[in-house]
Amino acid sequence: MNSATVSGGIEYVVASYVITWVVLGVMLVRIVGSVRRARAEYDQARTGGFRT
Amino acid sequence: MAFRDDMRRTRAIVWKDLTTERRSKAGFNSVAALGITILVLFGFALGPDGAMLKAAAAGALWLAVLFAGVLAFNRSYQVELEGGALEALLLYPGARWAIFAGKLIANLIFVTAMLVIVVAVGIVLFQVRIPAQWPSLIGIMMLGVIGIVALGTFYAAMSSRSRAREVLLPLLLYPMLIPVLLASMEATKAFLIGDVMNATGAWVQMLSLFDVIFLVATFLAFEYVIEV
Amino acid sequence: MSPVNTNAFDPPKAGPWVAIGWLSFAFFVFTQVFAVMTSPADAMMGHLQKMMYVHVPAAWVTFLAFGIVLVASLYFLMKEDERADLLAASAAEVGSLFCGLTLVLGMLWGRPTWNVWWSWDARLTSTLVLFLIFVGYLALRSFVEDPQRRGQWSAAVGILGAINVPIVWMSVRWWRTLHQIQSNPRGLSPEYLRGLLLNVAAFTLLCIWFIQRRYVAARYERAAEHASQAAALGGNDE
Amino acid sequence: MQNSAPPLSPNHALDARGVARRFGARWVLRGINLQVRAGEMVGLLGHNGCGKSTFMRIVATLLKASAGDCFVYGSNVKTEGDAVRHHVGFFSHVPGLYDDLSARENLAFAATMLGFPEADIDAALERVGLMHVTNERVRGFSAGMQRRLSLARLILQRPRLLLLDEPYNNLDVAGIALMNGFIRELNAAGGAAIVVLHDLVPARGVLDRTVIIRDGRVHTPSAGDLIHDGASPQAITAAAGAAGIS
Repeated sequence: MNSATVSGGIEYVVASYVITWVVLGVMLVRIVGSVRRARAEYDQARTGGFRT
Repeated sequence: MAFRDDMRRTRAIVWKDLTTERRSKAGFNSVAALGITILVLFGFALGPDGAMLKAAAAGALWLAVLFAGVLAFNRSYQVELEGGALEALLLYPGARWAIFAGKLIANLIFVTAMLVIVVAVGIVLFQVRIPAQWPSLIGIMMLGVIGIVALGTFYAAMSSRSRAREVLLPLLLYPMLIPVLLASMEATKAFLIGDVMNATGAWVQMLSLFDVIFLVATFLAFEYVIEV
Repeated sequence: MSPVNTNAFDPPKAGPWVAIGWLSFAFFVFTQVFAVMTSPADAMMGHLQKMMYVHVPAAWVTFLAFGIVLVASLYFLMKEDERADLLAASAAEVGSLFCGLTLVLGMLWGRPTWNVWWSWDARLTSTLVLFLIFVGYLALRSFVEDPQRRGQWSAAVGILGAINVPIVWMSVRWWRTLHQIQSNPRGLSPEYLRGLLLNVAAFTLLCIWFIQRRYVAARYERAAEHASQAAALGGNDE
Repeated sequence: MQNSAPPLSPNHALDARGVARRFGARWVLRGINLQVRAGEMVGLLGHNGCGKSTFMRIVATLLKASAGDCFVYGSNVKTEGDAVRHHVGFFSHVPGLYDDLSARENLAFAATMLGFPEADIDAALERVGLMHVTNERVRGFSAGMQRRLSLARLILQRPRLLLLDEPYNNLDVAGIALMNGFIRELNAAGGAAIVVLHDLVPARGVLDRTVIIRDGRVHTPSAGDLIHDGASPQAITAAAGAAGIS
């Protein structure tokens, strides 16, 4: 905290970007998947398909 | 006078809660014993060093009150759930806040009684010197208890009627209580080991402010929580 | 006379949301690359400054999401429109993920700067408390089946939680001030500000898009439940 | 869904329009339409899980309907709960008593909550035959005694709309007579009652009409399965069978 400059630490920068992108990517995949699933479920229910 | 009717209902609920609690003495005794046990455990965690114990006494006291109090909050609705008494309670006419006020006051008395025991034991165990301004300390403790009980009574209304009530109440309640606990601990600490920062007044003001905010919020929201 | 609100049973309306999703992601990639490429190494923090372009936007959208939970919860209690409850739940789910991300990024930033993974400063601590409130909110939802009860209870928890966040921040800051380890935030020079604002905009778009998709999924689930009921028991006089 | 028209008249004890309720994905009530006039005694029949109890809880303001409107003496159950609770007395499956209070204390608590004088408590206890245990804790009571104590609370309250959910459970012959006497008394005073039953026999001579609930709706009986009061148990069983109630 008192150090005048922080020279290194590039690995922390890389890590934070990697984590951010991975988290957002996983969110994207999961959310798109959940919309697809729910939509398919709805279509099936509407056409009278049996659902447990 | 609708307000007077509701006050009468509040008194009836307080009387009813305290009477049932008094008749099952095991309830209060075990909750108080748990509070003491937690203090003892804190003693072991902090070591036998007197100065260390004194420094941590305020925090340990409040956490013991909190952990034991959580049991009291769930118990307070447990009485209502046995035999469907809550159903009958909700069927009586009158404002919903009267029910909350009744439960809150009963819990307040219950937790205060427990606090007296826990503090008495804590003073001995943690080698605390009773400060000269002890009446103010009692005031601070009451402010802290009001905050804890208001939120505890509110969240227990939900958790006690859901699955997994043992986990849910602490999970919902503890994060909400952080400001109240922080202010209570710091103010108590300032009294017990000396007010180095001269900040007690500010903590007490904050604590009062939190109490007012949370009391207003819980009173307003209780209707939505107890109905349905 | 409360008009009956059964809107939540209809399937959600279609919109250009797939296109908006692609655009949001493209914009996000652009702003990230742009900000990293254009910002010079900071005099004091070196390259660590670049973490600002993920950390600050993530923190911002966390609070945005919780703001949506607050507004949707209030709306639900006033109007009893189940769609508001579903929106609040979607915002809470997305918000909790961004909140977790913010915490991890905060720790990654704290380690090289302060040499500790965690410092009990007001922002970090209140973000952690916010995360715990999110977790409690979502746990409550998963433990209550009845939608009416779940809606009212989680709305109450959401509103009180939202009230609590500034209070936590205030009390932790005051607590830290007493212990004299508060770091002084510096003003931000304009060369960084542009990249930051662009990234905040991109994160906001992404967050809203995520919440919207999650909400659409929840609406489809509702509509599916309703449709399967109608199919199984032969018509419903809704 | 019907438009939410104004209530028929404040004299209608109950006016339910399209009352529906779901639990999770399951619609337990799918639109109940039921009007009960003041002074009318209505029985509700239906097999287990058909939504009778759910409907009663909605009328008693203990549950919120997912859809539809319901009025008790002109007050909306959803938005004017307090007014409705002044009229409604609910006798449910659960006794709703405090185990650690005595019989008298339970009634005293109820009287305070209801805003009625405690002076009537002794009369109510006398009437349900619990005078010998007034100061004993409810914890030691049998199920039947607890039912009688719950009935004493209703006697204190004298509601204008009585909701009885399987009231004869755990009651002996004397208890059933007591219950029927109380229902008739309220009826004579102009009150209405809705009684959920799985067996019509104990309620003979009490009900004006019987409504069958099936699949969460009021089942309109055809001429063949009309149940009229005073029918023989065999006829009732046959009619119930025809209506799909086992």
